[in-house]
Amino acid sequence: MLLSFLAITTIAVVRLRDLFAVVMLFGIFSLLSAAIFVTLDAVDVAFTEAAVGAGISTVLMLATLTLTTRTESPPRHGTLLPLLVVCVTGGALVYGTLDMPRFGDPQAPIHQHVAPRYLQDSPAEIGLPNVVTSVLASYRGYDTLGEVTVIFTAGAGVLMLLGAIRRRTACCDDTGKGGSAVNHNLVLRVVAKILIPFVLLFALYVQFHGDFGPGGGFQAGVIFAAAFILYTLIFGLAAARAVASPGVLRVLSALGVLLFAGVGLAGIFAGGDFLDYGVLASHPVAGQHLGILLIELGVGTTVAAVMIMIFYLFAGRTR
Amino acid sequence: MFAAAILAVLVTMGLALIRAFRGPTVYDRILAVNMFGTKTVLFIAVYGFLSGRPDFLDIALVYALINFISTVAVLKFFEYGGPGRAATTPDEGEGD
Amino acid sequence: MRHIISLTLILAGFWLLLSGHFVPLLLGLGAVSILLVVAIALRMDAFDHENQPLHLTFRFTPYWVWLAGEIVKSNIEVVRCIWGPVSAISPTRIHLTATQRSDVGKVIYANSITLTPGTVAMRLEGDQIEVHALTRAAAASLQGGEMGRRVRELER
Amino acid sequence: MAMIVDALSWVFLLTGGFLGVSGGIGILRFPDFFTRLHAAGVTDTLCAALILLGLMMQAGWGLVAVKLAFIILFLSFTGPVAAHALARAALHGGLMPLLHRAEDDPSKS
Repeated sequence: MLLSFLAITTIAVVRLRDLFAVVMLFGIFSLLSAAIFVTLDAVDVAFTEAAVGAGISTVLMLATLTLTTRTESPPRHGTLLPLLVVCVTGGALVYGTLDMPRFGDPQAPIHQHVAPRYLQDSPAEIGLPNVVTSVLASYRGYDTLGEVTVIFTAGAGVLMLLGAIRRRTACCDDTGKGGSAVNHNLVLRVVAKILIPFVLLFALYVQFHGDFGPGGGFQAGVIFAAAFILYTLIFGLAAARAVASPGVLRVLSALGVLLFAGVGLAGIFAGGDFLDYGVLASHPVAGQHLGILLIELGVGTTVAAVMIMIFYLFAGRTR
Repeated sequence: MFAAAILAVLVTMGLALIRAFRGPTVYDRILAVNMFGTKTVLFIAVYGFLSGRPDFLDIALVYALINFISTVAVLKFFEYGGPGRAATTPDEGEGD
Repeated sequence: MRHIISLTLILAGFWLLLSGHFVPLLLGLGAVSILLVVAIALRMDAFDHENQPLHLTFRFTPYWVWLAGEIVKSNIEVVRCIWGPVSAISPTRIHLTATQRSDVGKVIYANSITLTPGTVAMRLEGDQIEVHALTRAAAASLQGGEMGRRVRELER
Repeated sequence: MAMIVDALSWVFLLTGGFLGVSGGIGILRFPDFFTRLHAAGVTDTLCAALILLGLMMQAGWGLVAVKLAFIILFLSFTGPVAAHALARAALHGGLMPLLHRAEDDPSKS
């Protein structure tokens, strides 16, 4: 049922020419996919989808829309060739899946190789109830470090692209305070003021409880950023910049990556391998715990700082 | 009985989806998406019970918060992005 | 100062209820988090001085109960409209005067209006609230002014 | 006692589900945006609250119930604000509500 909704939404997205409506439907799309992830028991993925897909990406897409036009330009080429390409690719993918073991088949390679080790040994080796966090932060520490660096680089890239052409960023920040209905909206202002501390604290809760339940640095960073975005939306860019200035954010985003890598290096100095947290404390499990906590903090800091930074840039450009 | 509740939520989601496709104004779409979000919160909460994993509730909580923020963002976009013109004229609807 | 303390306490309660893990590490992290959030909230507050209405929370309970009753009643009304013939609805637009003194009071009033289905506060400017009501009856019951009086009693 | 709570929670869940579907039908049937707003209000307030209350009763006292209560609280905070902001934006954008009779004051937007 959910899948059919998903398919219908996709068709509608393709057919609509009004980009705004498309963005709205994308919102529905990501809500749906999160619901599907939930039904597939992929809690952490659903969490990420919830935070990133439904909230931030909608906001960023809208911000992009304000930089471009609202309606899609009519296609310049025929639809036959792309359709053919898509069909062939899709066919190839379906053909590929024919070889794959049946869903949930215990003989499948994926269940023979690393998964059992992760599932069986992780409680003993890492000592965390949430296996996903163990895998992400410990067994696959290199990958995650790579991802964080990618986010950092992406942030730097957007910063350069949009920051280079900043014509009116600095001067016109506060013009919005005058005529905008959202800024003038008493109801929004009061409720946002009540809500924001709770959102922030909730983000930190997600940050530090990634060990026990779904959550972790990525999700926490996004939620934290969302609180700031809400603040920026309602009180204006200037106020938000005064709370967390772009300079501070830049430092923070780099600091997050450095914290992650630093924990890894600390492992070397303590006599282990890079990103081996077992040696960080007297007891391996305690060391793992400490290491994961620290790198999750690094991830969260980087994600939040980069997200807020990108949003500032977009917001600064749209005025 | 949880199944009945989930079914009702799903049907509501479907109805909201129809409204989101139909438009006709952008506000109708925003309304539908907002409602869809609330229903997703409910869906996740009930599903968490159905499968006995109450830690899904954190996700539902995130949704309740994020959904609101994106609605505000959308409205803010209209203040700047589409003054008057974009908002008043009902758009062409699906498939032109 | 009172706001800071009340915010800290409420956030602490929020954290404890969310977390459910009472080990020293998480409690410590929670304390740090709360301090961070309060610091950020303070920085945000510095830019305009709207008071935290948290201290009103305790007086809310009777109002919430009354409001819940109203919500149930008006829900039944709206559902009847939905299943009945479309001609049964009579959309109406009215203006109300919010007699609450504080901004927060006005916001509570406007939100209560919106929270009861059948009536939506569309605009709140100065002390004028513009309301869209699904039926004339719903509009009339608002004009009766009971909700406004109850919200006014909340502030004091 | 336990049975009463159980039965009550089923009643809540079913009523909530019914309200949800009603709201969904409402936003399809009602003639204009502002009236649809009311229909959506039905699903956002009582429907959500009833379903979550039903779940709370199933969960019993504990952290799960507390989290459900938080969801209700957040929804009841954000729901009306979103509806209000939406109505205001629509009005601001020049969308006129369909009125029963035109003798009400013409809007001044």
